[in-house]
Amino acid sequence: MKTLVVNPYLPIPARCTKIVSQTELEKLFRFEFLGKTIQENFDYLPGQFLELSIPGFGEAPFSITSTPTKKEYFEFCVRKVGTVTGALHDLKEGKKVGIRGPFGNGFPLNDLKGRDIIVIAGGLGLVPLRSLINYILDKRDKFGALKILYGTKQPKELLFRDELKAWEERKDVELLITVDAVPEGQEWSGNVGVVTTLIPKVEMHKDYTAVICGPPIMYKFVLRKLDGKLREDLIFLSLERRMRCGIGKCGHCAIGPKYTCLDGPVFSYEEIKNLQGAI
Amino acid sequence: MPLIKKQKIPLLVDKMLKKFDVIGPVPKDEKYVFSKVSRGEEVFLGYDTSILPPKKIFFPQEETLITFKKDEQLEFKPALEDGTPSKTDGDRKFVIFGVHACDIHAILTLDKQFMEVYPDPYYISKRARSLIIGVSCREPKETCFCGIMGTYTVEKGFDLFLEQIDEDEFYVIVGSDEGRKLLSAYPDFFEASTEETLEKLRKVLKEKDEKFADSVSITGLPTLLEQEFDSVNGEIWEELGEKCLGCGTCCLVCPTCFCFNVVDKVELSGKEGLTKRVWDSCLLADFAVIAGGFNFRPTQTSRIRYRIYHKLKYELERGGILGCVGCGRCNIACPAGIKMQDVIKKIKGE
Amino acid sequence: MKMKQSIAIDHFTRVEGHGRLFLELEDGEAKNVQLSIFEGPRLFEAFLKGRKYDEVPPLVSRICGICSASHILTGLETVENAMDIQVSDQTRLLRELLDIGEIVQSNVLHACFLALPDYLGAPSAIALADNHKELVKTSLELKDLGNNIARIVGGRAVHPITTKIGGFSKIPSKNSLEALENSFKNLKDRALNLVEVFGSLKYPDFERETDYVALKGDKKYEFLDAPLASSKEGILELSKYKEYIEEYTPPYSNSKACKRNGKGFMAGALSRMNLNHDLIDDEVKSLVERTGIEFPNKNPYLISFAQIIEVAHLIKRGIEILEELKNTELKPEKNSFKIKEGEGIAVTEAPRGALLHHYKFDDKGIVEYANIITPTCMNNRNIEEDIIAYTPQLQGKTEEEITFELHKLIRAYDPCISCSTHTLQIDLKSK
Amino acid sequence: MIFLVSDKGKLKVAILGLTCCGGCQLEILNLEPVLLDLVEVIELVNFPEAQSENKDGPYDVAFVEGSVTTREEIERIKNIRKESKFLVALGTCACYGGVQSIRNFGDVEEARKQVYDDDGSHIDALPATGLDEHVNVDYYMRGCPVDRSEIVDVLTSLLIGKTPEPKHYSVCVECKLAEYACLLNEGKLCMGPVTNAGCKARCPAVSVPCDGCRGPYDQANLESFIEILKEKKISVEDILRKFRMYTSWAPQYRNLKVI
Ligand SMILES: Cc1cc2nc3c(=O)[nH]c(=O)nc-3n(C[C@H](O)[C@H](O)[C@H](O)COP(=O)(O)OP(=O)(O)OC[C@H]3O[C@@H](n4cnc5c(N)ncnc54)[C@H](O)[C@@H]3O)c2cc1C
Ligand code: SF4
Ligand code: SF4
Ligand code: SF4
Repeated sequence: MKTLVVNPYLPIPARCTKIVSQTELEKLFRFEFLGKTIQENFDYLPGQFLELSIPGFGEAPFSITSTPTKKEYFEFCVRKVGTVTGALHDLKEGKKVGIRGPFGNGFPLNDLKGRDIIVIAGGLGLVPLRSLINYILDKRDKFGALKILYGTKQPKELLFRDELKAWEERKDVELLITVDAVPEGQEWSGNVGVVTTLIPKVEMHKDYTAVICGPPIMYKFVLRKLDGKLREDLIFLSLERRMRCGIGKCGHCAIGPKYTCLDGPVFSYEEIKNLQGAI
Repeated sequence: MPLIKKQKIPLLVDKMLKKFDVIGPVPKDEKYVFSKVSRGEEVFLGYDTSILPPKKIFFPQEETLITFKKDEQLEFKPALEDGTPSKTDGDRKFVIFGVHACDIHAILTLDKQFMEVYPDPYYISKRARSLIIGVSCREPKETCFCGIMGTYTVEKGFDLFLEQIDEDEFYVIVGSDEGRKLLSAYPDFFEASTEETLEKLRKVLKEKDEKFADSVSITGLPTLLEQEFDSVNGEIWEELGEKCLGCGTCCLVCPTCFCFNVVDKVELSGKEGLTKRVWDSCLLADFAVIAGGFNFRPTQTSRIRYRIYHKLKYELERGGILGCVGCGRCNIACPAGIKMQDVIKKIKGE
Repeated sequence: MKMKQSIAIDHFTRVEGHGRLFLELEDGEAKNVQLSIFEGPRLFEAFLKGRKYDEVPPLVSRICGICSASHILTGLETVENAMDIQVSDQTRLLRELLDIGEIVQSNVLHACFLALPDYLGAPSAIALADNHKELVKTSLELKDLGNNIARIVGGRAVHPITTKIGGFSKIPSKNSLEALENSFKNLKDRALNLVEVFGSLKYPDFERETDYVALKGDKKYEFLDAPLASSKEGILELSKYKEYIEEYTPPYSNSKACKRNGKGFMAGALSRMNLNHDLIDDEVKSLVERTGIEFPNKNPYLISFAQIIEVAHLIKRGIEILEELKNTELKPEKNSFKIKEGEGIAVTEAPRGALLHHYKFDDKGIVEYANIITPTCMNNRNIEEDIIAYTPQLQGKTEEEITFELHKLIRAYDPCISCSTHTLQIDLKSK
Repeated sequence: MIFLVSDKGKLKVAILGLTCCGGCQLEILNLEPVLLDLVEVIELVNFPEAQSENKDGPYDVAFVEGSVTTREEIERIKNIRKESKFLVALGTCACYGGVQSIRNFGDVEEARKQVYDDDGSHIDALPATGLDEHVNVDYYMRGCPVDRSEIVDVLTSLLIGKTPEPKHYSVCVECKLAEYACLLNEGKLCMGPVTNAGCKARCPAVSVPCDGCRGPYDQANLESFIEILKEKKISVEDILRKFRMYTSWAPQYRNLKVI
């Protein structure tokens, strides 16, 4: 893992090159570091995150949603919830922000290579998983089966619709989508129900590796459904905590003795099963 | 190994002031604080404890990390010098004179936190310029529990350590090459020790074990805590949670707490500003709130329990050093009268 | 046929608080003048009852943000009178310093920021900065100095904190006093220069004899420690204030007004100057003499000039005090006293004039009775009388011009409206 | 949006007052060192206390000090709200009602009648409340008086298009950061542990216990606090009086049970 700068707090400027609206609350942002060599040397793993700073507004961690196989840019998909995300949503193409990272461990590619994989995503949880999915698809022969379960609250919250369609059409991917409910005025002909209702619909053997990301309350239910079906050391969860530094100093993201930013954000179920306050 | 007479210490400090900045315990409002001194006699070695620990010297309450400019170009610059004791003197070294053993232990845990994995240049810039001269405590204070934590003596983490062996005599223990150099730089102030003084030293140290050591010890504590988290005896936490005011002062005065928040500040012009860090506390209600308002530690009970686990268990698991050094500052500061040693005793069932 | 005309100024600007003026003219003569203050009533005297003696100074401080220190100092003195508490010279000196801070701040705020724009033809001091940048800067620095005194001695610019019964909770550090002394010295020449600036303004030509009421010093120009006096009757005995100050509530106002012998009277900088001009610092005095304006003086517009003379005088007095403090060893004091039943009255000079507090305490130190007369209430009647006397001089002017002139006259008094609306005195007997 | 200053010109500001001591507006005038810089980036559209040419809204930001105490003021604050994009309750009076709301605990109408007898009928005295009993408030700038640095912070925030962030912790935090000795632990009734931070612990700084002028912070543990005070042998009357100083009309304090 390479860090970009010696002073781990020092952001370096990057330019926003493309903004695509995803839903009412989420936008996809494409960035490029200003210096060509910096961009070319920028390497990361799916599941890692960057600290993005908008001067005056502050800094926030975001998962990289692009895949490291694309060298020319990197992408975030961000939900507007507060100060930094609000300012980011106001950003125009061509404007600059500061970037630090990459931080965190990322998904365990070594444990994934050659294996059959099930990806379970809830809401915004698809953002880091998209990086992994596209990585797998770009190196398709290195991985086994790929099954994707994805749920959102309502149809209009579905992210990356074009890509979902493309994945759906692939023979080497099984994609199941569900929504919690279909409010009036929205169209939907697919599954209705929380994401856990999709689990019994896919076939899995005990050696499947699961990769899960979603809102805090989702983990409990998904794990309960997977209990006994899969090996605990092969279930991986990407967790979110409050973060102020991203480098294990500020203390905010601690889960018991673990720091989400250093030891995570990706943990195996085995690792955190008995960790107080983890799930 | 040498000896120093009590009355010579202010003179030594005066002399040191020519070459170093000196920071030591000085009286303030009937309490003590670590502060830069301009005369040797300001250093008050007989202090009980300071309101804030010497940690603030390496890791100030508020510290600018980055300055930024946003005109044509967006530019970020590190602000390293800010907050160092000798802002104007560039890399002048400074001596922290009169650090207690427990606080030296605490500095060692901070060193681990700030100097390993992503070394923190802000901490290091000040830490690397500091010399630490420790001083012993003669009596344990009611609020201290270094006896329980085993921190009333210290073997490393200082350049010199003054162990008081008599009303007016200190035995000087050398802890580093820098310390040795100090001794030879100021030969006039030190005397050679005799067999008699060594005898005194041994006696003092032995008496200390008797005076300070507590019948309660921390052995087995992490395992006990493991069981205590949600167990039937969880009432301990409920009780503490009801009492705790969530004022956060226990963390703010703690010599090993290191949590901070990061905030931006902009000039009126809107074109310049800075990013700074400010001490934070895991006992404040929104410490673990994430976007959307979800709070991972939603109750005061969960927050105070986390703090105690962090100090007595998690820190040990992470770095092999306990997160509490028994300095007693949180006991003194807590307006609710919550005392760490009482909690330890309760968990241990004593 | 008679010409009837009525003028209403609906909302005063550049005065503190909310007030309006209603005026009926008949052939240019003022027939009906109503200075009404519609700032909401605050009922201080009512809720002070039942409070403890040591809560009185911080609570009364909230009567007025501009003269908060005066209210505190008067409150302290009243409590100390009631309980026979003596304070040290050190406390006295520091209190005087704090008071200087307030008078300087408030006088500069009024004279330079609220009144001066009228004379230099600008809508505000901020607009004044376009053509008179240096003047505005000096004023800002002087005001800042006044506030800094309060910050250093009182712990905060508005509503000082350190001021406790019997003494100060915290003594300012040597370093901070030294810094203060430097700023005093830096600003001295510019403060003296302001006397010349204000001495050369063209004040409206209007004079009216009235009764001037203020503290009258003996050896020193006093704000805190001297008897109350009237230009007509000499020294007034404080304990009998109800006999010579009559408070009443005009039916059109939320504020009380005062009269003496059935007539209005004036409090404030001009009254002080009229009674104490011979006690002004010599250097300042000779500057004043050079302007050709003489005291006592009957022109109410000269209140602003008197304020500036006081500022210059107080800058010099401040330097004296700071030098004295430099040579004394300042120590924290613990003044112990016994709480007892008693009654106290005190009067001091707030920036806008005499300020009187009167309380009764029971044996536990709980307030049983409170009465406060603020300078603005004292002046309300006098302003109306001035307007009546002045309007004939305005004959032939347009309504707009008359409005401007009257606004200017009211502003000259520097009425502090929040201060006056606390005073709806209530004898709240809990039933 | 980012750096509004350069993008959109000056921020239109109104500074207005209802019933209070005027001290919070004065704290704006007390910004001497930055006042002239400030007027470079904001336009004071309406500021009757300091200028004579004033215009009605719309305003980007209105700072309103003072409590609402008369029917006329209720109308005024409603109008101001309509005209302002962002409404700041300036100071403790505007946030909670201030000292004059102490009277709310008695019968206000009765009090008025007693004093004025027959000719007091023109005086309108309602219970004194904060602005938010009548309109929505976007930012509460607490303090009696406000801290002038917060005024600048809020303005700079708004200038760059950022919603100012309130603090969610108590005065004790700032007291300890500044390394003041704890007065509560010396047995004095310090309101620090339950009071909103933001004043940099002005009062403890000069050895005076916090009077709670910034009101209760949102997670204040009042039950435990009162228990602690009683353990320190502070009388119930003294405790109650302390809660009835500046922010007695705060929802958490209005019906506070001390016994
Ligand atoms: C490793 C990691 C990866 C992430 N990846 C993504 C991603 O890819 N996309 C994405 O959109 N998000 C991601 N997030 C979340 C993202 O970091 C947050 O949404 C972001 O930090 C919010 O910042 P903000 O300044 O906009 O919000 P803030 O203004 O800080 O707060 C937003 C909301 O949080 C709550 N809140 C914050 N502070 C408090 C408080 N003191 N008291 C009460 N409530 C409070 C409130 O509800 C508030 O509305 C990730 C987080 C982590 C840790
Ligand atoms: S100091 Fe005491 S009351 Fe305050 S947060 Fe810590 S444990 Fe709770
Ligand atoms: S003095 Fe008051 S504000 Fe400061 S720590 Fe003690 S209780 Fe908190
Ligand atoms: S310490 Fe308390 S009373 Fe003093 S200013 Fe701060 S909040 Fe107000």
